[in-house]
Amino acid sequence: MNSIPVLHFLYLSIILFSIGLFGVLIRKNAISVLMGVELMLNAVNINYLAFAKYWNWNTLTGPVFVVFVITIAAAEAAVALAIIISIYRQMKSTNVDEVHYLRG
Amino acid sequence: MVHLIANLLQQALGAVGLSGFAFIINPIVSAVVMFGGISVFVMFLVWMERKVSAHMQSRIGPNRVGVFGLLQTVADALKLTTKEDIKPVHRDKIPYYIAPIIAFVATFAGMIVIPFDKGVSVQNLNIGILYVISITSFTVIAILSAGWSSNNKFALLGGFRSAAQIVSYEVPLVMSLVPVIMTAGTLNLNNVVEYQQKAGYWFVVPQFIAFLIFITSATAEANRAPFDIPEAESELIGGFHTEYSGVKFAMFFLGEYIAIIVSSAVAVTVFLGGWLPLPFLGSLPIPGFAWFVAKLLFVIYLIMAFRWTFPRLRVDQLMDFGWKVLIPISILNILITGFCILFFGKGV
Amino acid sequence: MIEYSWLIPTMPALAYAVIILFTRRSKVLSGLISILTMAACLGLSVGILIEVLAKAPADRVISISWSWLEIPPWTAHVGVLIDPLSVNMLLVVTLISLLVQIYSWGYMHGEVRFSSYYSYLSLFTSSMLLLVLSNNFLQIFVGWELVGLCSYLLIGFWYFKPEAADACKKAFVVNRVGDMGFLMGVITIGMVFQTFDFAEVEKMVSTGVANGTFQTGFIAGIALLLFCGAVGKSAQFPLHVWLPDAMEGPTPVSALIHAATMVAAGVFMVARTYSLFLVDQHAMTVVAFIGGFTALFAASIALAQDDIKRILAYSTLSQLGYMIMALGVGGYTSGMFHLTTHACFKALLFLGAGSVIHGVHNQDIWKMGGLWKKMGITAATFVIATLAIAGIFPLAGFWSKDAILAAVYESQIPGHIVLYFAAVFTAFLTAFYMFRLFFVVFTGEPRDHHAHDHAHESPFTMTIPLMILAILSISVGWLNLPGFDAYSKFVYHGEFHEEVFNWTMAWASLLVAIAGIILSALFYYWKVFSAEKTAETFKPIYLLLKNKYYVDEFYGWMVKKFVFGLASICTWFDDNVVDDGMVDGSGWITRKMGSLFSLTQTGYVQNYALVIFGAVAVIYLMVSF
Amino acid sequence: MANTIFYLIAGIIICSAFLVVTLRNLFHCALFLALAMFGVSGVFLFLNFEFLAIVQVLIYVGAVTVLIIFGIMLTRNVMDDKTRVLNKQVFLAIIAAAAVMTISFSAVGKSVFFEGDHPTITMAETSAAPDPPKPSSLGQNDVYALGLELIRPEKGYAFSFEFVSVLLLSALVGAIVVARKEKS
Repeated sequence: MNSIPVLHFLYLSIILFSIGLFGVLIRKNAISVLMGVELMLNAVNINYLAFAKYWNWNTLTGPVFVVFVITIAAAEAAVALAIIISIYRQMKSTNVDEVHYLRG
Repeated sequence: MVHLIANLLQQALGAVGLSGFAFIINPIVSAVVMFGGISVFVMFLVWMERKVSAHMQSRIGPNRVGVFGLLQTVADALKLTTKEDIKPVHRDKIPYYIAPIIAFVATFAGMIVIPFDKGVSVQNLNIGILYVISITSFTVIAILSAGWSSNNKFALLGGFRSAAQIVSYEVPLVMSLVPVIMTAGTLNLNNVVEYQQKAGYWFVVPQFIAFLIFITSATAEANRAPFDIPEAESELIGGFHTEYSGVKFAMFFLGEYIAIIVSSAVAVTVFLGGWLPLPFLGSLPIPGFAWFVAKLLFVIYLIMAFRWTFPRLRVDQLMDFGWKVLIPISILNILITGFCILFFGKGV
Repeated sequence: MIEYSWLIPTMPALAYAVIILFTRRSKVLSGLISILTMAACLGLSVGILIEVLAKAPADRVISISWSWLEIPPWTAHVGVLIDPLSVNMLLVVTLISLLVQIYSWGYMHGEVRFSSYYSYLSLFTSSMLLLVLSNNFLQIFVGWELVGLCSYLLIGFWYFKPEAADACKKAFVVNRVGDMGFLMGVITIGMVFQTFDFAEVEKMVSTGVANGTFQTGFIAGIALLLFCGAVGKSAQFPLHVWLPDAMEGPTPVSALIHAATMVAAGVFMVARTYSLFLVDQHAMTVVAFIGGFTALFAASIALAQDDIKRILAYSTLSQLGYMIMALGVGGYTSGMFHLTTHACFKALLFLGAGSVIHGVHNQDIWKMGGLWKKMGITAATFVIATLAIAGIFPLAGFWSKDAILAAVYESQIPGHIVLYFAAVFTAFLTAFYMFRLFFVVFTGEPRDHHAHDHAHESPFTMTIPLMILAILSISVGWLNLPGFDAYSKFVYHGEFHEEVFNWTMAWASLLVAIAGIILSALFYYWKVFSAEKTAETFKPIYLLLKNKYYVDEFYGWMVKKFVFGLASICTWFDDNVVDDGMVDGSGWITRKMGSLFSLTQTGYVQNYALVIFGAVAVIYLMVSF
Repeated sequence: MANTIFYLIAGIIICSAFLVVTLRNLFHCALFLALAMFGVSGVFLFLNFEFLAIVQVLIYVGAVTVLIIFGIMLTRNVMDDKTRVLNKQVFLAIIAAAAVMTISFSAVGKSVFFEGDHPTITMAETSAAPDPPKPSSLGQNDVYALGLELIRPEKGYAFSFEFVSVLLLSALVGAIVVARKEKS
């Protein structure tokens, strides 16, 4: 058994989340943005499990939600990549800032 | 013997004041022992493959180096390690070097949960089956890296095909295991074998369709004939490892054989009763380990025989076969097994 | 039987649905379904009558309710109210309806939309029965509007004739005017009493008036609003104009809807809400005078009409006026009794007229004549009905009309003597114009030989209902023979009190009627006087009557002057203020705001994400400091 | 000493995550993403959720990363050109990400965990407790318990589970529909 404080898991989660957010905000390529989103989701999963472990022994809510997050992340990645490939076929580009049909 | 060496090393560590790291000694020793054993076994398998193919083609096969040509593989291995390492100039360095390592390590790591005899495995994981499946899925990344970083269109195409094939056939592979997991109620490979012992039958009997699907998918996963399109020499030179030579090629080669061993070992454990003796022969004084190896060799022989029995499939046929035949059948199998468990209890 | 009374309106509704949805292709099947359903309804009604008669007079009111929808503080119910009044109406409606449907089998023979016709008849009967059985104002309004719809559908049944299309629109629009008042009355009742139930409203009114919660004038106002509906539906002056035009519909429809049942709905509704009217004498006076005026007014118009169905239509107006007048002077029983007898003989008159039209394919009485020999049954039944409406002893009309005259004479309302003489004069006119019609159509020489040669007696599906109705026209009045008084003891409002039959008055009215008949015979049978010359002599009056007092023309002028003027003002307001100012203005504002806000829509997803997370940071700072 | 390994893994995760968002070569980014995911599964192991750790490897490394690599390779010709890989809002993004990180740290710092007086703050304290509130559902049979929790009809996540199944199916169909080529 180890004696890592729960705070350190939370710190790891926060840093990972911020890095993911940073990636989402700065990258031009849509696939990079998707990778940033995946990092953020992983940070969330760490949080869920850390709290499930340290805080709430009696329910399995945390792990259950991690299962859901992983499932939905997989679905999201599939759909997102399908969309990206479809956009690439249309515009020969996967840069997010070149796809702005919705500009006001 | 493993424990003896491990104990010695742990004491040595304690003597130099690093007893905190003692918990990593056991795995390292196990890994070293495993690596040695597996390497020798692979060399034997390469010889065996050549002999099997020669037999099926009415040839003699290797017969010059050593008795029955047994040392032929040793000679080949020596040749590989001493060859000049040819590297493409415009390669992508990091993936190029990492790929063979991942390919080898990922498959090798799958070995650690295989129970060779009752209670004899490096790690007795509760989720052993899942572990094997997930750890071997790393090979996809290795193959893609290799194909990508070689900066060679044949390598890239081979990598693509291979990755698509592995990802596709992983689905029926997992699904063919699900009925067994449902029936046995465990993901632990040891417990699966114990369940078969208790139940008095091997899973190959009620789940013969699942066994066939598993063997087929495992063959495809290992990129072996008749599913060897990614490496089809006559079409794509050597596939994703075209640009590899020397030790790096050896690692790919080793990885592929280990993949066959792991798949066959899982098949033996799950479907063929693992270390259990053959029916009516339980009273013979043969250790479980021997039974396991015998069954393993039988399954490997089956896979090798496939290679010289079936013609190679086309890419679209391959994908169709995976998605439109194997997956529906395995889903149906899961459904039927579920109904059986529901209506007749667990004793299916 | 009473517990199955909800089936009575339901079965024809189902028949309607079945015909419209499934059996429309088969004429025979559709007609049979409709007729058999109606026969079942009649049987059920008779059963209910027997059951009600078996009870003591105090227990004869049975109300069953089911909750329909709840909008606090109101709860709308659907229910049935079985009491002597509704049982009376049930019998009238189901019986006439059944006879008319049998008659229609022959009359509508060869009609392409035969099945639709029967489905409409079923729907009408269902709605009428819903109205009759209703125990609350909401349900009666629903039935009220549904019969209006059916009337519209059936008047316009031959929609390809422009007159029919115009007539059905006219009926619909004129009825809306009256229904507006009715709806306002119903809403007022809902708001004031928080309930729509007849019995509860009645109780609240009586206690409220007794302890001074409600002023009598207020209740009278509500009653008059409701009466507006009756004016529209029962075609009283000034909303009478739709009924004569409604004769464009098939003749059996005129008999059923525009003579016997639907137009009587107004009378029925007044009777149903009688306690509201009784509260204030002024309301009663208004009702009585409108009824009396309509009776005289319509009878005078009928003198100068040439169309057989229009004469009967004005006669209907006149008789409805009688009923309304009877209710207005407090003759509840006599009014309802006249409704019942009138339903029989007026249906008979219309069906007889239908038979004649079926024979000669014409509606102008001056193209008929001498049909007695050709159409024996029709003529015989027609003369019975004519005698009945003229009030000849001992036919049905004699007893009911005399009951009304007696009620008017003995009533307490101001000016009742005037009303009495108007009513007597109307009786005289009625006898005159009805026999004018009879003599012109059935006696004398044929005027149009082509039509005459073609004329033939109608098939038995048409003559059998005629004969049944003829028997009823003779005998229904005997229900109220002096001393027997079966009807008076059954249908009454409040406390039952014996009415002494006034023989003097009866003889007087009989004399008047006979005088009318003799005068008519002098003109049109013996031809002692010439009708043409008389018309020439009193030309202005004749033209006035011929053109129905120019009421339609007056309405047309009114609409042109005032409604169109108001409409043009509204159009100007709509064009300049609403369109240019408000609509375009709000569009302009929206567009400008949109172009302002669209600056934030950069189209770059990452901008949005940046703003979201920046906002999270800002909100956190705001919350924590 | 196990702690050392945790901090080593955490360092690997953070470094590779940073490389994922900053490297120019998308393929390298994907490889480091796989490494980061693998590290996260190691963190799961530290939290004793073996099953989820394996699932993490299976889904993220075996499926999602492979998918992303496929995506990269299918759209590759925009990757090696000399255009900027970062967009124009880098400066603002740095501020926003730093702000989010700072406020998260400060929020955690204000929470009860920072006080260190909660009985379940560290695992060591939990195991040192006389009767740890560790239910039998975790540990030996955590897969079984998790499965039960997912499909238990009363107060479980059965509906969400079915809903996620439908979501997966629709994502499958949707992805195929979106990505397939129009038949010419």
